[in-house]
Amino acid sequence: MTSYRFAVSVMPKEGILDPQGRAVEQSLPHLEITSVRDVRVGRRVELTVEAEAEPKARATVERLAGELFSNPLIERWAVDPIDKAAAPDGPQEAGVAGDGR
Amino acid sequence: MTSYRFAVSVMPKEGILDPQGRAVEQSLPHLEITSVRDVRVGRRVELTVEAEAEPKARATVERLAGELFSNPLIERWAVDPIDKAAAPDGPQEAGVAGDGR
Amino acid sequence: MTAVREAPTVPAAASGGPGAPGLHRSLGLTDGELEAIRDRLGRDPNELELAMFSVMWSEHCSYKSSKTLLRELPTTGEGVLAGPGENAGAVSIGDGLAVVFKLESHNHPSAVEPYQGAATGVGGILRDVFTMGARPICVLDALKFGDPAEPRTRHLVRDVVRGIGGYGNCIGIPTVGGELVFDASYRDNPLVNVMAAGLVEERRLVHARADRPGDLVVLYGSATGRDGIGGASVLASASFGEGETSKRPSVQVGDPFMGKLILEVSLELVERGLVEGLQDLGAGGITCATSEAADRAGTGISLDLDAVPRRELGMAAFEVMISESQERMLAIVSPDRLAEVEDVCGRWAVPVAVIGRVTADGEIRVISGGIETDGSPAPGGRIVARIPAAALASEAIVYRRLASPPPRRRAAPAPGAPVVPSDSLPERGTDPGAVLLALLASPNLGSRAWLTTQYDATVGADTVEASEGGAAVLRVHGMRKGLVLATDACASIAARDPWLGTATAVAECARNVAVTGARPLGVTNCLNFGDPEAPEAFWQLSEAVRGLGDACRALGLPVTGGNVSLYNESPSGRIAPTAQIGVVGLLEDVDRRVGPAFRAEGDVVGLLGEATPGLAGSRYAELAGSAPEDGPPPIDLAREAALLRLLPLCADAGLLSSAQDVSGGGLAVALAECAIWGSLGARVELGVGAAPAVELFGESPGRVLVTANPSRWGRLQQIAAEHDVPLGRLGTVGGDRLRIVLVGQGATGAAEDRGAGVADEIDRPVADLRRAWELALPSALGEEEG
Amino acid sequence: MRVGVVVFPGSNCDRDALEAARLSGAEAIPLWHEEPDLRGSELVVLPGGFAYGDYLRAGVIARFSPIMGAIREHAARGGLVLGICNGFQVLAEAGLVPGALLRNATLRFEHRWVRLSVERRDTPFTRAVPEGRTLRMPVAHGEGRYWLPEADFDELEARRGVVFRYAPPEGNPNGSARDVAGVIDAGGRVCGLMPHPERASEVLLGSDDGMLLFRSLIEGAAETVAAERDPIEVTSR
Ligand SMILES: Nc1ncnc2c1ncn2[C@@H]1O[C@H](COP(=O)(O)OP(=O)(O)O)[C@@H](O)[C@H]1O
Ligand SMILES: [Mg+2]
Repeated sequence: MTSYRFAVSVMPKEGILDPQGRAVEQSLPHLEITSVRDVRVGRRVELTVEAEAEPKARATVERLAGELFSNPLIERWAVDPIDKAAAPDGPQEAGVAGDGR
Repeated sequence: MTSYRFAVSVMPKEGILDPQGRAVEQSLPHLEITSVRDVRVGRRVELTVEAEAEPKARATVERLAGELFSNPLIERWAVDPIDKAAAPDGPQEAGVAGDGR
Repeated sequence: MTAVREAPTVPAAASGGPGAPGLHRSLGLTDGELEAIRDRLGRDPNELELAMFSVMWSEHCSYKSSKTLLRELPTTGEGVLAGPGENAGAVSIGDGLAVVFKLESHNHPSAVEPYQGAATGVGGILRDVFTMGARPICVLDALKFGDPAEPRTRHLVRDVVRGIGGYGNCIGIPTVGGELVFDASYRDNPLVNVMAAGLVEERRLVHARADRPGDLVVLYGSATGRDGIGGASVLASASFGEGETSKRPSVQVGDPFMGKLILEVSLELVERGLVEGLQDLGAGGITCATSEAADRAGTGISLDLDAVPRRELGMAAFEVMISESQERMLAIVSPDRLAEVEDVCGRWAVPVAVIGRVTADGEIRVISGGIETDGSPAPGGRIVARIPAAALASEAIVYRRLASPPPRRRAAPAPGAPVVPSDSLPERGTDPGAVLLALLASPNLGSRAWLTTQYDATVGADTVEASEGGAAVLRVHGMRKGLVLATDACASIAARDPWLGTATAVAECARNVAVTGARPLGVTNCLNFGDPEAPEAFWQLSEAVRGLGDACRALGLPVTGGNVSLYNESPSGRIAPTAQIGVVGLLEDVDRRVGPAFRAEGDVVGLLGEATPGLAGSRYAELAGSAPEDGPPPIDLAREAALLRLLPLCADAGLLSSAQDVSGGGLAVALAECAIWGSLGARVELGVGAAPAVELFGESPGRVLVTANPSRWGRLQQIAAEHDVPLGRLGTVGGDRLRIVLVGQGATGAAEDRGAGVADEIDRPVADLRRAWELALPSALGEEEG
Repeated sequence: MRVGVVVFPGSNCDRDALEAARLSGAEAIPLWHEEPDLRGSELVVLPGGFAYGDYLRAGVIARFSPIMGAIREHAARGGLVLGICNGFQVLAEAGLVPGALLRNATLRFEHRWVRLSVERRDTPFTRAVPEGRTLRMPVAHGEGRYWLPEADFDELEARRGVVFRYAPPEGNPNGSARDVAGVIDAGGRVCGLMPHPERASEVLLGSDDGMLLFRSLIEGAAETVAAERDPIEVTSR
C-alpha cells in the first residue's frame, strides 16, 4: 500500500451567484486594489488515500469529490495530486507559499 | 494590460484543529471508505488581475492572500496561476474535473 | 403611441419568432392555455411573451387551481389593514402600529439544494414583510421530513436547518419558533415553510402598486443573473442550440448580506416617504413584479430591458424577464424623488437602476433599445413584448378542478366514533410509564434544542420566549405590549380527514397563542398539497380550505394571507395533506404572559376541556399502531372559541401560574413537558374510561393544562363555568417526580393483563423524563454526543 | 459619557448595543463604517452581526473599513473599545486583541444561554461586577472558538489577559481553548468577548447581567474622566 495525497478544489459553477466572491470584490477598494475582478470563492480539501496504485486512490478521491464535497447542481470540482515531499502540510507544492509571518 | 488568473489556496496550519476535516473523516465509514485519512478543509479563491506583467499581477495576489484571504495566525496560503485557455471558469486546469453529471 | 399600436406582434428577429409549434408545451403551458393567451392578446404570442405567460400562468404565480377555493375564506375583520392579495397580511395592534405577517413555502428548491433552498426561503418571506414597509421582527420555520433514520433525510435536515440559520442569523432577524415533523410521506418531498412577522406604523404601510403614470420603475439590489429559469431554459436551447441548457443554473443562491442591505434600504426609503409603491421580486421575477404592481392599480409599465443590471454577459430577453435572482426589489418612484432614492442606495452600496416607467395604458411593454419618458420606444428602440398587465395577473387562467374523495373514506367511521372497549388497543398490557418515555424520546415529540440552538433567537433584544413551549413571545419594542406567534399543522389527522385536520390545526395554533394570555389577531397559512389535477389531491385541498374557512369563522379570525404549494408528490407518493397554519396574537401587557412551565410547589393542576375518543393520527398511534376502525378525535369549534376568550381573561386576572396546550402525545406528554421546563414534578389523578390511552395519550383538541395557586382556584372555576368550559382538578405541583395515578373504569385493565403486582400508574423522576426528551432528536439523527 | 457604536453594513446588534448603552445612562451614537471619525466617543463598541456578510472569515473584511484606522488611533491613545461577538472577531483580525476565532468545534452555529466567570474585576469593563458573580447571557455565533498558540497563550494568562471564561453548568459552547470567552489587550483598554451582554439587558429578556459591563464602563468613565484628559503620548500605528 502506498499513500497518495490529493487536493480537491470545489468552486461555484459558472453562472451561479457567488456572494463571497462579490463581497471580496467590493472590499478591494478599501485595500486600494482596483485591478482585480471575477473573484470566486470555493473550498479546497486535502486528503491522503492508501491504495495499491495511483489510479485507485484517485478514483476514491473523485468519488468523494462528486458525492461528499460538492453539490453538482451548483459546484464543479477538480482533483490534483499533491507532492508530499515538497509541502506535507502546506497548501500546495507549486507557487509561492507563505505563512504570512 | 494583460489579464492573469490565479488560484489562492488557504489551508489551516499544521497543529490547528480542523473540525471540518475531522467531520469528513467521520462520515467516511458511511460511504464505506476506509482508506482515507488526514483530511483538511480550507479555502480556494480564484481571481483575475489586470497588470502589465505577471510578476506585478502575482504581487497583488500575494498581498491579498496574506492580508485578506488568510489569517497568518492560523492559516497558510499558496498562489498558483490558472491557465485560462484550458478552463476559464472551471476549478483548475490540471487533474480530472467534473461537473458531477 | 400609434407606433406601438401598429406593432401587434413583435418582429421575429427580436426573439426568435413566434413560438415553434409545441414550444408552449415545453414551457409547461397546455394547448388550451395557449388558446386562452391568443384570446387575450388577439394574436399569437412571440417567444418572449410566451415565456412571460408561462411563469405568470404557473400554479405558483397564478393560483389557477386554488383561486376559486381561496375566495371562500373569511378575510376581513377588526383591525385588518391588508389581506390576501398583498405581499403579506397586516393587522392593527393599536397605538398606530400594525403587525405584518405571512407564511410561505420553499419546498421544491429545498428538495434540490437544501441549504440554498431553505436560505432563500427565509430571504423571500422576509422580503414580503419589509415590502410592506415593516421591519421584520422574527422568523418561524415549519419543516417536514421523512424517516430521520435514513441518511438522505439526515442530510436534508442538517442542510435545511443550516440554511434557515445561515440566512436568518446573518441578516439578524431572530428565528423564534416553528415545527419539525417526521412522516414517511415527506421522504422525497420535504416541506420547508417559513413564517415571518414585522412591525410598521400603520400610516407607513406600503402597497405594491404603480398608481401614477409617469412614475419611475426602479430596481435595486442584486444584479440579474440566470437563476431559477429552470423550465424556461428550453427557450435557451431553442435560441442558442442544444447542449447549453445543462449550463443554465436553476438553483438560486441567497446572499443574506445583500438581503440585509436591501432591508435597510427599503425601510429607509419608506421611512423617508421616497417610494410610491414597493414590490419584491420572487417567482416570476421582473415579469411578475411589474405586471402585478401595474395590474393592482390598473396601470401599465414600459420596461427598458437594456437598463436591467445583469450579472452575466449575453443574457436573452426572456432570461432577464423571468430570472428569479434573489435580493432584488422594485420601487415605484416619483421622478423628483429619484435622486434621494439613489442616494440611499448609494450609501448602502446597493446597485440601483431605473428600468421603466408607469404608463396609463394597462400594458406591460418590454422595450429593447431604450425608452422615452412617456414609456414609448426611443428612436431605434423596439417593443419586444406587449401584454395587458391583467392578462398576466388578475385575469390569468383559472380552473375549477375535479375533486373526488378517496374510496376508502366511505368505509371510515365518522370522526370521533367511539372506540369499542374490546378492541386491541395496544396499551393493554403495556406499562404506561414506558409508553410516556417512548413518546418523549420519539423524534416528533422530543426536545427541539438540537435545532433551536442553531438559530439566533435573541438578536434584536426583544425575544421574551423562543417557543420551546408552543408559541413565541416578543416584546413590542419600547412598549408593554407583546406579540405571540405560533405555527402548526396536523397532517396526520388531515391524512385521514383534511377538513378535520385543517380545522384542528387552526384551533391548535390559536390555542397555542391564547395559552400565553394573548388574543389571536389573524391567521396566515401555507397549503402544501399534491397534484391538483388528481381529483383526490384536489379533494384534499378543497376540504382543507373548507376546514380553514370554517375554523376561522368559528373562531372569529380573519385569514390575512398565505401561500399555496401544489405538486408535492414524488414517484414514491403524495405528501400527507399539510395545511400549515400561522397565528399572531397580541398581549396587552407582556409582563402578564403565562408560560408553560410548572412554577410553584403546591399549585393546583387542572385541565380545561375534556378528552374525547379517537386515537387515529396521534403520536401514540404512530408509536403503537391504532385500531383500524378508530378515527381521529372530533373538534368542537364552539369550545375552541370559548377557550380563546377565556384564556386571555384568566391571564389578565393573574389566575394562572402556567398553561400548556394539550396536543402531540396527549395529556401525559403535556404534564411531562411542564414538569421538565419547570424542573418540578406533580402528582395527579386521572380518570380513565375503557381505553386509558384516550385520556393519557389521546390528542383530542380543546384542552389546556393549567396550574394555579390554590387561592385562585375558586375564581378560576367560576370564570371557566361562565364560559361553559369544563375545568377538572387533577392534582398538585411538587416534588421531583411525575406521578399519574389512574382511576375509573379502565384503570385496572392493564394491570390485570400483566398480572398482579404491577402498578397501573406512571411514576417517573422528572430527570429521567428530561433525559429521554433531550436525547430524542440527536439520537434520531445519529448525532448523539459523548 | 459618549458611546459610539460602529455600524457596518451587516451589523445587526448595533441597535441593541445603542439601547443597552443608553439604558446605562450614556449618550450613544451610531458611527457609520465609512466615516473615519469617532465623533468624540469615549467608548467605541463594535457590535455583533455579520459586518460584511462575514464571507471568507468572520470580521476580516471589516478590518479594512475606513473607521478602523480611527479606532486604532483611539485605542493607541488609551481609548476604550469593546468588541462583542462579530466585533470581537473584527478586533482579533485587526490585531487589537490577541488570538483568532475559529469555526465552532461543533461545526454548528451555537445559540445558547451561557454563564461567564469574570476572571478580572479590575478592568474598566468589569469593575461593577460583584465579587464571585457569574454572568448569564446568550452566545450566538458560528466562529467563536478562541485560539492562540500555546506559548502566546501562557503569556496572555501571565498578564491576566483573559477576562471572561465559560463556566458551568452550561460550560463551553464552542470548543474555545481554556474556555476563553473574552480577552483584553495588554493596555487593558480594548476588550473583546463572544457572548452578548447587550441582549442580557433586562430581566424580561432572560437576564440583565450584561448591564454590569455597560455600567462598569459608563459609571467608571465618569469617575476617571479627569485622569483620561491628561496628555497621553499618541503612538501612531
Ligand atoms: N392559502 C392562502 N390563504 C390566503 N391567502 C393566500 C393563500 N395563498 C396565497 N394567498 C395570497 O395570495 C397572494 C399571492 O401570494 P404569493 O404569490 O405567494 O405572493 P408573493 O409572491 O408576494 O409571495 C398573497 O397576498 C397571499 O397572501
Ligand atoms: Mg411578494
